[in-house]
Amino acid sequence: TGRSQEDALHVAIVSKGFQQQFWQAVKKGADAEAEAHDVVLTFEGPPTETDIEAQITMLQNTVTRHPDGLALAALDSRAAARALQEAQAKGIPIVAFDSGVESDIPVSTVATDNAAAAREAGKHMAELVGGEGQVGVIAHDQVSLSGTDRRDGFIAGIEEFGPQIELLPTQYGEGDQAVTANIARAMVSANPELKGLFGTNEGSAIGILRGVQESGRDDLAVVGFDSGRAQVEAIRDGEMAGAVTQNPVAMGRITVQTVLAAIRDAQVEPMIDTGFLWYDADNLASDEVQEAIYL
Amino acid sequence: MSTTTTATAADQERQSARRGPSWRSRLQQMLAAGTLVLIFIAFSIASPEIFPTWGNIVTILYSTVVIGLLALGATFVITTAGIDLSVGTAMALCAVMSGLFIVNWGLPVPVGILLAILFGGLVGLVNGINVAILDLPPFIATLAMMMVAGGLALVFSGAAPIYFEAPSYMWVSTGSLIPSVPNAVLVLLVGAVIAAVLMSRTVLGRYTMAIGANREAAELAGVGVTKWLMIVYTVGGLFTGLAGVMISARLGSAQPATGMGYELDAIAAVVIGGTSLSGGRGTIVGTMIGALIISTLTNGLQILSIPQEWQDVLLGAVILVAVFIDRLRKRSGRTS
Amino acid sequence: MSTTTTATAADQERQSARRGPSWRSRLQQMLAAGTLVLIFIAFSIASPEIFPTWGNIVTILYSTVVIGLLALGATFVITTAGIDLSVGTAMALCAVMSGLFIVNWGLPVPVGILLAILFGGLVGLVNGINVAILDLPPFIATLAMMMVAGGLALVFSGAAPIYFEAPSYMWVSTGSLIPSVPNAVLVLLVGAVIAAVLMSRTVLGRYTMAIGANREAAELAGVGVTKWLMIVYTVGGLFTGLAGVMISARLGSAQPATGMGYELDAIAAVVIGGTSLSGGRGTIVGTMIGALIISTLTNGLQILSIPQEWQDVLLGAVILVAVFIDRLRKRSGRTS
Amino acid sequence: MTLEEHDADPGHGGGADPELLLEVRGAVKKFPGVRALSQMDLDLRAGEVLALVGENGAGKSTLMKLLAGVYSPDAGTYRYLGRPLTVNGPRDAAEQGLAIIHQELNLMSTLTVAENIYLGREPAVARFLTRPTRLRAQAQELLDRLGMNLDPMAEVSTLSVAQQQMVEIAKALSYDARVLIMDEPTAALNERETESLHELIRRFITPTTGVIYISHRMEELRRIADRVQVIRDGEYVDSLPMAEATLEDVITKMVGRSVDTGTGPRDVRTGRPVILEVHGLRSEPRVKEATFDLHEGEILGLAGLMGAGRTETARALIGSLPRQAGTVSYRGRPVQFRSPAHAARLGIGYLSEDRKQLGLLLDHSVQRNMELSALSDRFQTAGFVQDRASHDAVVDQSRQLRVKTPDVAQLVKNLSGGTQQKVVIGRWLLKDCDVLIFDEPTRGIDVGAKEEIYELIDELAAAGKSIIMISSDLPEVLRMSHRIAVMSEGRITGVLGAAEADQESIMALATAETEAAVSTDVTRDERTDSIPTDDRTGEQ
Ligand SMILES: Nc1ncnc2c1ncn2[C@@H]1O[C@H](COP(=O)(O)OP(=O)(O)OP(=O)(O)O)[C@@H](O)[C@H]1O
Ligand SMILES: Nc1ncnc2c1ncn2[C@@H]1O[C@H](COP(=O)(O)OP(=O)(O)OP(=O)(O)O)[C@@H](O)[C@H]1O
Ligand SMILES: O[C@H]1[C@H](O)[C@H](O)OC[C@H]1O
Ligand SMILES: [Mg+2]
Ligand SMILES: [Mg+2]
Repeated sequence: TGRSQEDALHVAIVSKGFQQQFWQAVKKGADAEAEAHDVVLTFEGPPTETDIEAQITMLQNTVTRHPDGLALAALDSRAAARALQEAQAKGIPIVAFDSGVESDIPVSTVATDNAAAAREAGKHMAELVGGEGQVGVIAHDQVSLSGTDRRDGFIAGIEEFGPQIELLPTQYGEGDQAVTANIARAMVSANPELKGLFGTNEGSAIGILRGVQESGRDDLAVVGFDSGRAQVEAIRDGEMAGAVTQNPVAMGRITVQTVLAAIRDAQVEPMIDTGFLWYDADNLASDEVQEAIYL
Repeated sequence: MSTTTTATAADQERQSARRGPSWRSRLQQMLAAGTLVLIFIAFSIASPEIFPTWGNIVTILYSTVVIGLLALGATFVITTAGIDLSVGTAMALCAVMSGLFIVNWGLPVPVGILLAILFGGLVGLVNGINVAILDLPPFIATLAMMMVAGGLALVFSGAAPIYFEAPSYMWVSTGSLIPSVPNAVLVLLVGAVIAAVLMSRTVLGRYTMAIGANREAAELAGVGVTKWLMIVYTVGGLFTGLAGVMISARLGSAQPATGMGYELDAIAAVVIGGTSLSGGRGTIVGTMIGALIISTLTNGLQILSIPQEWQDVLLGAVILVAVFIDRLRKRSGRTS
Repeated sequence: MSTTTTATAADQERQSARRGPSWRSRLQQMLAAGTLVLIFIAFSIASPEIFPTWGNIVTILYSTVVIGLLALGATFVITTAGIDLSVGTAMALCAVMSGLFIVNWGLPVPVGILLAILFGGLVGLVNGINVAILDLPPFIATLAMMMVAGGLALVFSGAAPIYFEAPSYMWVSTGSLIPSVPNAVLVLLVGAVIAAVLMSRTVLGRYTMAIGANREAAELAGVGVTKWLMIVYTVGGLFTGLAGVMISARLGSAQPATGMGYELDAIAAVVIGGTSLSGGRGTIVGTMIGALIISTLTNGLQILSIPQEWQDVLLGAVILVAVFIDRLRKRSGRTS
Repeated sequence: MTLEEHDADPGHGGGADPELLLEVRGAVKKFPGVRALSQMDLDLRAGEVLALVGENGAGKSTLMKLLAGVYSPDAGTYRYLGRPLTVNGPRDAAEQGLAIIHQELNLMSTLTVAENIYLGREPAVARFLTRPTRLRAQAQELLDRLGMNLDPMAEVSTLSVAQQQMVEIAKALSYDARVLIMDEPTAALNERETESLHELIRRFITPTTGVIYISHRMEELRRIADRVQVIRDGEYVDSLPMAEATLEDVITKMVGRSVDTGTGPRDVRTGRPVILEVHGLRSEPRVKEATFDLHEGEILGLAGLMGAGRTETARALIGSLPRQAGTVSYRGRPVQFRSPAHAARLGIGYLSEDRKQLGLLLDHSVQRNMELSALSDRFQTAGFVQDRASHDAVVDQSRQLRVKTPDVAQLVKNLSGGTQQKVVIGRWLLKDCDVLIFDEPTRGIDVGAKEEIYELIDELAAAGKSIIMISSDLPEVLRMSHRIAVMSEGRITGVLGAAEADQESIMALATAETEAAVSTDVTRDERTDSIPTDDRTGEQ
């Protein structure tokens, strides 16, 4: 607690979330890296990605704790500004991750290009449904960047690669599997022409999968985002067409590396793209996919 | 508000006065049922070829199961003039426990399910002890439990979902003992019947209402209030446990992070159904109707693909109207 | 619940019998305050060089502002034996309105702020009408409003945050009229003083308690219950509006999707502070202490970098203990 | 007084009589299934106290609630001070000079005495900023004027039922009323308080004011009333000057049959074993040292002034209040009743003095209320409620007690005050207890029904049940009790045998200052000859 082992470095990560698998995967990578350099690491995130004030309070409390380095996945990049200035004033190096911060304070940004990743998903969806029919999106969040970037990225992909496709109004399921499943069922029965559904994060993807299964349709193309065991298995078994995954474990690892580098005033890349990658039954076994996905 | 005793109140009761509670609650249910039918007709007109189909009705019923089970338990607690905010996260905790029992400990599915339900009862019992013995306000006692249960769900699961292998577990929710009726719907039905019997035909039901109507009076009349309050919260917990099993069976995994927010839906279902938060009167049929009103509305609005932000607005508005209709009767007799 | 009047109440109140209510609530506050001090000392021992510093105390106070303001409003509503679940999303709606007024319509900052606060009052008034005139149960009326307000926040903002450009707006929260004391903290302080005066020195406060203690009796005594209930909910709404301004000023943007869940924290603060959900008694000082207990706990646990899943567990547990201590006195006069 | 010339034709005294404060003709008020008032007439003359009597459910309170603007009438003409009376709402009535003290308490328990009295009229700057000191002074002045020693700053929840009744009275008198309506104001008061209330009324009465006084205590009517009006089943029966009225024919007019009022208790067959023995019971702050015993088949009266601690003694005994000291032995075996439920399981039932707060489930039906105590041992098998059995038993009991209700599904809150009291009594009669503690059992019950309840209690005793009867109504205590224990300031100051007991000896003990310990022993010894088996012998 506090700074008990005076010698060890203290790195604090304030993330967008804590409970979702994605964030647990980030934590996993970060923990491993911290382990390797015997660094004391803390990892926190608000219960939902709408609890912006809660995140700011966490950030403030963390800064008060005065760690040696700090990484932040900001829910709202501007909201963090004041706390970030405080940190800077205290000489705490800051790294942004998962999505950028509109500020020049972070020495580096370790992130996924959510829009590009979702656009990739859109491209594959267009192919899967043969460029026609109805396609729908169930997003995990209506406001936060990760939600909107993916929604819009996917839509862009569809419009580019399947201009004939009719896009249904996007629905939002809070990334809650049961809620999303109910929405999916409703969309399926409401739209006979429905050919495919895209879920913008793990919870959304699984929810869609369940909803589609429950309504007894096996001809729908379900495309997901992120990985996680349920999704990976569904893709292996052909229940899901495929998904775009980020590389959260790497994201965590690299984030910690970058923070440590910054603490040591070493040169750090201002922009590190942890990349994303489409995976489906065909390339699932490949090393790069296996390395990227988390279970 | 159970001091509703003076003349004005009396006047309000005009209409229902001498038919007594049984009639009264029946009337209340009829009104709620009326609202449900109205909603159903409205949507059927709006989308005739999709909404009223059997397939979609099953969808609605299926989406009612979890909230419905939670609401059944909540009905007992609320009838004692209490409240249980912990049902959401406690449900998640029970799902996790079910995962631990069946997946990690490798207990046979039926045993694991039973233990998970009992674990829900245990959580309820703790709430009951806090409320009945430590005399804490139910709202705060169960709010605290909401936090504790949510945290424990993460702790016990290592903040990771637990995936069920045994298909027999999923079958509990998705299978169909009766063709084209998912088992989950049967479970809800059975749960409702049991709850209805408990509430209207057993000593438990009588004491639940008596405690809600006037705790001190019940106490002095020789009712073991402390004991019965604990039993009531335990019963509530058992339904929560069952809900935990059903949701994890539906998803094929125990999701430690879900559940938050379900408590309000459950309470809403109970109150829309005509059970009063000031206690003393509880109707299981009403609760079922209340839960159906919510899920039917949600489903219908999604079928019509109303933009999400408007869905919430409409949902809220309709709930207001539903409850207002139910209130009209009482107000009609008012003076002053 | 509100039947807990006369004799048994009398029995429980023995100790304070002759000293009257003022003494009673003071005692209650002292107990809550005691818990707060205890918590503070505990954390100060656990982390002597970080927790008790002025910087951290400011952090705690700062993180209390929004919940504190919501809790102040809620205290009035709860004292009438009502409840307001809409404060969370209504706060978001008011923040969005503030954004519309100032950013989109380009109104001067002070005007925009004033209008946003008044808009909160309007939302409260609607709640008041639903409760007082349509006679809907407060829980359900405000639950519906929670949904409506949440939806409207998204509609009006186009489901996107509205960013404030004018630094003067952020200054309202982050500036420091008094060196090293953020304005937000001052606003909370002023709000608390106003609330305290309203509650203890005006007929509004008197009638608020009277209605909560025995609505029909108040009616018989000639108190315009309908009117005053609407006023009370409006006052609650004004505080919600102010909270909306303060949170958006802190974040530099109006976040339409935020707010859900704040209502429970606010109510918890009120109840931990010693205001009873069964109405008739309200203490502003208590509410402030309750809010501080919550934010101090959260801060302390994070300072000690307790693993997050355990933070909730501990938070819940401590809340239980805090309320239990406060209850002990009452129980001392009780058996069963 | 000039009333004689009028009451020749009371019902039809010409409209514009200057002497008439109130004039009601053909008042009608219906409730579903109940015609509470039909063709009710009433005259109130300047300077008189009019006693309004009638059985439980006759329509007294309903009539008063019409006058006080609580109910709106269905028919009838109402004149006040010679002009047609129109009231909208209770407050308006009060401001027109029609002040009422309702049968049921209507106080805000978390507010102070002063705040309750002046609620809605409190001194305030700009009608918004309250002025606590001013309010306190005002209330203090009022209470002093009325000679009530109540602390204006005391929270009402800390007051006894009796004290709360005084607050209601003070509230009513704080308006300068022309007409003061008192609906059973003395039901919760004992002799002394009743006397001081009567004193207040006498001071209130001037040639321009009048009082309508409802009570079931016939003996007190003669002391305070100038004229008595009898009503039955919502209809005017007769009105006559108190001077000319004999108790018997008033009662006969009331109940439509003659009631022979019993005298003194049925003699207990002596030598019965002690069933309950209480020694040195202490329950702070109100019970210091209660020692008494109860024999099988005995009716033990428990008398005392308000605040004597009788209620607390009973509640501490059954475990609903904490005990600091004392031993209880039941059937010769020492026991500690943990809770009323525990006591009930062992066959001891307690009927509270406060039916509204501690007795009734107001929003529930007569059946649900009456079946409650007996549910577990009479109306269930394996946890399932035998609704038929319960229904029939309740119907039976209601008939016995003459519970005035359309049917047992009626909500209790719709019953008249006295009828409600019968319901709670019925609850305990349905459960087969060996020891019954009745706290003010006949509070608000009409004379006819009182006698029936006395009969019932006598029969219970004759059947071997043991009864403790707490009552502030001395004649009642004397009428019922085989022995009378008297409490003063939390101590049993003496136990009197039926023979030696009379109003004086009881009052002496009730006001005895606390050399209690001694006096208790004294009376113990002298009791041993009045009743051979006292506790010591009882133990073997
Ligand atoms: N609000 C109500 N709804 C239905 N019935 C009512 C209502 N109020 C009174 N009654 C009925 O009207 C009749 C007269 O009641 P009321 O209270 O006037 O009798 P009362 O003369 O005051 O009796 P008591 O001496 O017991 O007080 C009773 O039968 C009662 O049940
Ligand atoms: N002076 C007092 N101050 C506070 N509480 C009182 C006072 N007198 C009575 N009470 C309360 O009133 C209730 C009725 O009991 P009480 O004290 O009158 O004793 P009692 O002997 O039963 O007298 P009674 O039965 O005539 O009211 C009890 O709950 C008691 O706590
Ligand atoms: O930011 C997003 C994150 O990349 C992961 O996909 O989970 C949903 C959001 O938290
Ligand atoms: Mg009456
Ligand atoms: Mg008493």
